[in-house]
Amino acid sequence: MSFFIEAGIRVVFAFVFLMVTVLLLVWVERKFISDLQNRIGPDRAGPFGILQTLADGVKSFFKEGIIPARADVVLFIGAPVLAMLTALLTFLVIPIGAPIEINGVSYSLAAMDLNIGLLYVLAMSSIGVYAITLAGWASGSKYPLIGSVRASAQMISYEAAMGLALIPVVMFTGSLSLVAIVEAQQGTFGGVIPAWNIVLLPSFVIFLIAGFAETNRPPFDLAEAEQEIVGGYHTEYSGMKFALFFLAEYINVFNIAAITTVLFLGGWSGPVFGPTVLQWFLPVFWFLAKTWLIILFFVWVRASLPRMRYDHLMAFGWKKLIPVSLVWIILVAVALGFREFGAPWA
Amino acid sequence: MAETIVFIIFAAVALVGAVWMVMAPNPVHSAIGLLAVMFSIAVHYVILDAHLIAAVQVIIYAGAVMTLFVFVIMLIGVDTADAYGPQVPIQRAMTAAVAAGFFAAIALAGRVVWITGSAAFGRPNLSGTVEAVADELFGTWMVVFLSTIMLLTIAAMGTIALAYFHEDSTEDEASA
Amino acid sequence: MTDLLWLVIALPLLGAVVNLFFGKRLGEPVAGGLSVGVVVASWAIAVPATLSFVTGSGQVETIYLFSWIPVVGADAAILWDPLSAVMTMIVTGVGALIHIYSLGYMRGDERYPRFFAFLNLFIASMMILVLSANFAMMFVGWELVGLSSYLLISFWFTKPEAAAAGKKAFIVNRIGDWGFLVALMIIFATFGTFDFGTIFTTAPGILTVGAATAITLLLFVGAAGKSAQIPLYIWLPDAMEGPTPVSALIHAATMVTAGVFMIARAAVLFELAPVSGAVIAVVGTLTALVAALIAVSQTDIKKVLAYSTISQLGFMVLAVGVGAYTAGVFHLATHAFFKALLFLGAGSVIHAMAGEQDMRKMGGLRKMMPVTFITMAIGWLAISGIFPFAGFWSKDEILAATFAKGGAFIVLWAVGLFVALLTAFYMTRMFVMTFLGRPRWDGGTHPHESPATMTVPLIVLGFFSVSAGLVNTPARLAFEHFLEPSFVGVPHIKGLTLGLIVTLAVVSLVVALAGVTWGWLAYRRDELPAEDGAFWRRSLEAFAVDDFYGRVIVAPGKRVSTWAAETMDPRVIDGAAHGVARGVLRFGSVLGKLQTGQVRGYAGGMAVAGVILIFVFLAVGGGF
Amino acid sequence: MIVTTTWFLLLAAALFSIGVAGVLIRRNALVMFMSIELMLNAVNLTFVAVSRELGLIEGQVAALFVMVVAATEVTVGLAIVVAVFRTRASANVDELAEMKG
Repeated sequence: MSFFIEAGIRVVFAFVFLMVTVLLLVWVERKFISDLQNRIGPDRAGPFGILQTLADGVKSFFKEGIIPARADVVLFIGAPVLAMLTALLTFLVIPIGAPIEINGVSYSLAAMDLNIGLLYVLAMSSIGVYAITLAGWASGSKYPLIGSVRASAQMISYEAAMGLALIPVVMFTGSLSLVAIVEAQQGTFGGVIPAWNIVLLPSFVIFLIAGFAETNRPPFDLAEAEQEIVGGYHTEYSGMKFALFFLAEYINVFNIAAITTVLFLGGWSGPVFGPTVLQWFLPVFWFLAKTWLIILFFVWVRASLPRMRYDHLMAFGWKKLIPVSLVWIILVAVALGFREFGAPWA
Repeated sequence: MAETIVFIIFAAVALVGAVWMVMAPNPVHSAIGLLAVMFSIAVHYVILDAHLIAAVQVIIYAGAVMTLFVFVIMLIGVDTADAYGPQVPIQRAMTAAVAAGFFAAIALAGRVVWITGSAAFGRPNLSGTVEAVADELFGTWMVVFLSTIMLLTIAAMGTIALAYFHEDSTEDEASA
Repeated sequence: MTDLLWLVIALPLLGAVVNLFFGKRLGEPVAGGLSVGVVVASWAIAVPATLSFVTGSGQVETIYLFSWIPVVGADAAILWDPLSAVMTMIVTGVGALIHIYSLGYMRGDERYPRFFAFLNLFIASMMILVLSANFAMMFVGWELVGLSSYLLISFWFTKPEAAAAGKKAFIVNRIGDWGFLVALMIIFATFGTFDFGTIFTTAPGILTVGAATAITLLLFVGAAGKSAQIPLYIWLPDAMEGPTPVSALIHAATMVTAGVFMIARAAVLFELAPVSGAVIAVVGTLTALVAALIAVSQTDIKKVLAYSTISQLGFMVLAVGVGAYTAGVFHLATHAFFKALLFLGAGSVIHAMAGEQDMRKMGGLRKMMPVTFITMAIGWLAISGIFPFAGFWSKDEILAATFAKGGAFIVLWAVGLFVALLTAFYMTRMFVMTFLGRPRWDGGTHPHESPATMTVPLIVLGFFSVSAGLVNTPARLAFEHFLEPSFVGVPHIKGLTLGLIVTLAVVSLVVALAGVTWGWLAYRRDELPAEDGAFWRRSLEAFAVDDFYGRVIVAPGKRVSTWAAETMDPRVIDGAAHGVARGVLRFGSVLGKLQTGQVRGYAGGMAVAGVILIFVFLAVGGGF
Repeated sequence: MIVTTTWFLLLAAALFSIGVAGVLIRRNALVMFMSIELMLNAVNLTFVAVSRELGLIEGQVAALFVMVVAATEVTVGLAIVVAVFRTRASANVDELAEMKG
C-alpha cells in the first residue's frame, strides 16, 4: 500500500505546487504586461493585487454554468476537464529538483520518473489537442468550431516540429528520461561554460517557437483571435468550465517553460553548497529561476509581437521549422557519428 | 494487487468504450469511445512493461489517427440519420452470432495454443525499454523498418494526390 | 610484346563502333582511312609477337583480360600460340589488304562507311574467335563472325538475291552452330570448364572414345557449317552476291577457314576419336570432289572461284581428318593468299567489265589490264599446284599425308589426285576464258586497269602466292616446327620418307600439269567448246542440290508451318483461348449475382469464413 | 488474483469481436473504419501480451509495425472517404454499390 500512499502524496504535492504556481503566473503576467504597456494593472486584492487571480477564480466558481441548447452536453463538459487533466498529467514527469536522499533512500523530485518521459510529454500534448477540438465541436456553434479546427491543426503541425526538435537532444543525451537528460547536463565545458544542451541552439529555438504554438500563446493565438472569431473554441464557455480552460492554458505555459529548462538549460543544475537542507533547496531554486525566466520571456513576447496570419502560421510551421529541424537532425547525427566513430577520413 | 485493480478498471473502460463506439449514433461519440479504448490499451501496455509501445500507442493512435478521424468527421459533417437505417431484418442477430462466434473461436484458440495459467506472470528480465525495442528494430528488422518508411512516404503522396487532384479541380489546376 | 595484343581485338571493334555511329559525318576518306588504319595497326601490333615465335624467343601464353563467366571457367583471355599467331597474321594481313582494296572498289557506294564498319566488325569477331582461350569465348567469336558475314553478304540488301543469300548463309550456319553448341554442352558436362588449357591437358585421361567421337563429330557439324562442307556447303556459292572484297575476305581467306582452325585448335580431342577423323576425311574428300565437278561447268567467274574455294576447303578438312593439322593450316595459309588474290583479281575484272560476271562475255582482257593479268596468272598457277607456287607445296603435303596413312586412305588419296586434276583444269578454263582468246564483250564496255588501291593488294598477294609455300618444303619444314607448340600431344604423321614425298610430289605435279594442258587445249581456241551433254547440264545446275534440299527439307517444313499457322493456331490455340474466355464470362455472370455491392455483406462473409476457418484449424490441430 | 496473459487475451478477443460487430452493423464508413482500427488494436494487445509471456521483444516490434501500417491505412482510407464524400455528399457505404453485379 505504500506505493499508493507515496503516489498520493506526490500527486497532491504536485497539484498544490501547480495551483500556486498558476496563481502567481497569472498575476505576474498581468503585472508585467501592464508595466510594459505603461499602466498599473491589478492592484486591489491583496498587496500589489497578488490575490487578484484567486478572486477571479472564486468569482468563476460561483457563476452559473451555461450550456448552449445545441451543445453536445457530455463532450461540452468533458472537454475542459480533459484540458485540465492533460495539463496536470504532463507536469507529473517534470523533475523540479535534484533527487533528495532521506535515510539512504533517494526520492526523485518528479512525481514519476518514466524512462520514456519525453514521449509521455508528447503523448499528453497530443491528447490535449482533443480538449480544444471537442470543445469547439461540442459547442454547436460556428466560431468555436472554426477556432477549434484552427487550434488543433496548429497544434498538430507544431507538434511535429516540436518532436523533431527533441530528437537532437535525445541523440545527444541518449535517454528519453527527463531526469537522465538533466543529469547528462551536469558539469561544464572547459570548467567555464555550463554543459547545457543549449549548445543545440537550433533545437532550442525551434522548441521555443513550437512551444508558443502548442500553448496557443501570442503571436500564435489564432485559436482565440478575438477580432475574427470572438473567443475561439471557448466562446460558449463560462464559469468554472472556462476557468478550467484558463488554468489549463497557464499550466501548459509553465509546463513548456519547465520542459525547456529541463531539456536545454540544465534543469536543476547550478551551484550547490551549504548544509543539507540548503543542498535540497538550491536545485529547486535554480530550476524555478530558469523556468520563470522562460515564462517572463513568453510574457514579453506576448506584449511585443502582433498576431500572425493563419496561412503564414501554417506555412512557417511546415515549410520552415520542419525542414530546418530535419537538416539540423542530420547535422547533429553526423557530428555525433564523428564523435562516436571518428571522422571517416581518419 | 495494484496491477489487478488497474487492469480491471481499464479493461472495463476499454469494453465500455468499444461498445459505445459501435452503438453511439453520433460518429464523434464513436471516436471518443475508440479514444477511450486506445488509451486503456496504452495503460495495459504499461502493465505489460511495454512502455515504449504505450507511449507510441498514445502518440500515434490517440494523437494522430484519432485526430484525423475527428477532423474528417467535422469536415464531412455528422449525419446521424445514417447511423443504423434500414437493416436486413436479422442483421443484428447475425452480427451478434458472428461476433460471439469470433469470440468463442479466439478464446478457444487462445486456450488451446496458450495453456498459460502460470502464476509467474511474464519474465522479470524483459521490459519494453526503448533500448531493447530499438536494438531489435534497428538490428533484425532494419529492412522492414526501412520499408515502412517507404510505405509512409507513398501513403503521404497518395493522400496528397487524392486530396488535390479530383475531377472538379483538374481544369482549374491546368489553367492555373 | 604480348601486352598489347588485346588491342588486336579492340582496335577493329573501335573502328566498327566509330564508323557505325559517326561514319556518315566523317565522310568517305576519313571513314575508310580509319577503318584501314585500325586493321593495319592490329597487324602491326601482332607482327612482333609473331616474330618472337619465329626467332624462338616467344612462348605460348594465356593473357588474362577480365573475368567474364567465372562459373564456367570462361574468362576473357587471349591464348597466344603459333596457331593463333598464324591466323592473326592471315586475318589482319590479308584483311588489311582487302580493306585497302575496298577503298577503291566501294568508292561511291552510298553506305560506304557502313561497309567499313561491318568489315572492321568482321575482323574484330574473327580475332575474338582466333585468339580465344576457351570454347565459350570462341563461340562468341564464332557467332559474331556469322553475324558480320550475314551483314556483309546482304550488304546490298536492296537486291533480292543478296538478301536471300544473306539469309541462306545465316540459316545454314545456324545448323552448324547447333552442332557446335551441343558439342560445347557435352564438353562442359564432361570437363566442367571451357578452358582450353584444362580441357586439352586432361582430355586424354578422362575422355572415353565414345564421348570424344560425339564431341568431335558435333564440333565437325559446326565446322562444316562455317567451312562449307557437305552437306552445308550450299550457302557459299550464293554468298557471292556480296561485294567482291567480302567474297575475298570472308569466303576465301578467313571466315571459311574458321572451321578448319577450330578443328586444328581442338586437335587433341580429334586425335582421341579415330572414327571422327575418318568421317571428316571422307567428307572433306567428297566435298572437294563434288565442288570441283560443279566448278568445271560454271560460267560465272565468281561462282567458279566459290566452288573452287569449297573444293580447297575440302582439301583442308581432309588434311585435319587424317591428322595432318600442320598441312591443313599450311594449306589454309597459302590458300588464303592465292584465293584472296584470285577473288580480288576477279573483282578487278568485274570492275573493269562494269559488273559483268559471265566469263563467256569476257576474253582477251590480257592487254587491257596487265597487272591483273599477271597476278591472276600467279594465282591460277598457285591453285593448280604448279611448282614452285604456294599451292603446290601445301596441296602436295596433304596428299602425301593421306597416302602415308595407308589402307583405305589410299582411295582418298586417289580421289584427291583426281580433284587436283580437275582443279587445274577448271582454273585453266577460267583463266583462259577470261584473259586469253578474242574479246567477246559488247561494244559498249571499255575494260580498263583498276586503280592503285586495287592493284597494289593484288601485287602483294601475288608475291605471297609465289613465296608462301617455301616456308614448308619437304626439305625444310620450318612451318611445321613453328606450329609445334600448338600441337603438343598430337602425334606426327608416320611413314613420310623424303623419297616417298618426292615421288608423290612428282606424281601430283604431273597430274596438275596434265590438267592445265587439258584446259589449255580445250579453251585456247577462239570458239568456246560446246559444253553440252548430261554431265555439263547437271554440273551447271550444281547437281540440283538446292532443289533437293528444297524438296526434302524446306518443303515439308513449310507444310508443317502452314498447318501450324492455318489449322493449329486458329482452331486449337485460339479456340482454347476463346473457350476459356467464354467460360469465364458465363461463370462470371453467374458469380456476379453474388456481388451485391454491399460492403457489409462482404465483411460478413469474411467474418463467417474466419470463424469457420479457426474452428477448422482447431479441429485439425486437435484443439477440442 | 494475479493478472495473467489469459486475461489480456480474453480482453483482446472481446475487443476484436466488438470490432467485427461494428463493421457488420454500422453503415457509416468512418465508424466502420474505426471498428477496423479497434480490431487492429486488439491484435496488438495480444502481440504485446504474448511478447511479455514469452520474454521476446519481437511481439512489441510487431505491434509497432502494425501501428505504422494502421497509420498509413488511415491516412489513405480517410482521403478516400473524403474524396467519396466530395462526389457523393455521403459517407454511407450502402450507397456505394456501383460494382453490384
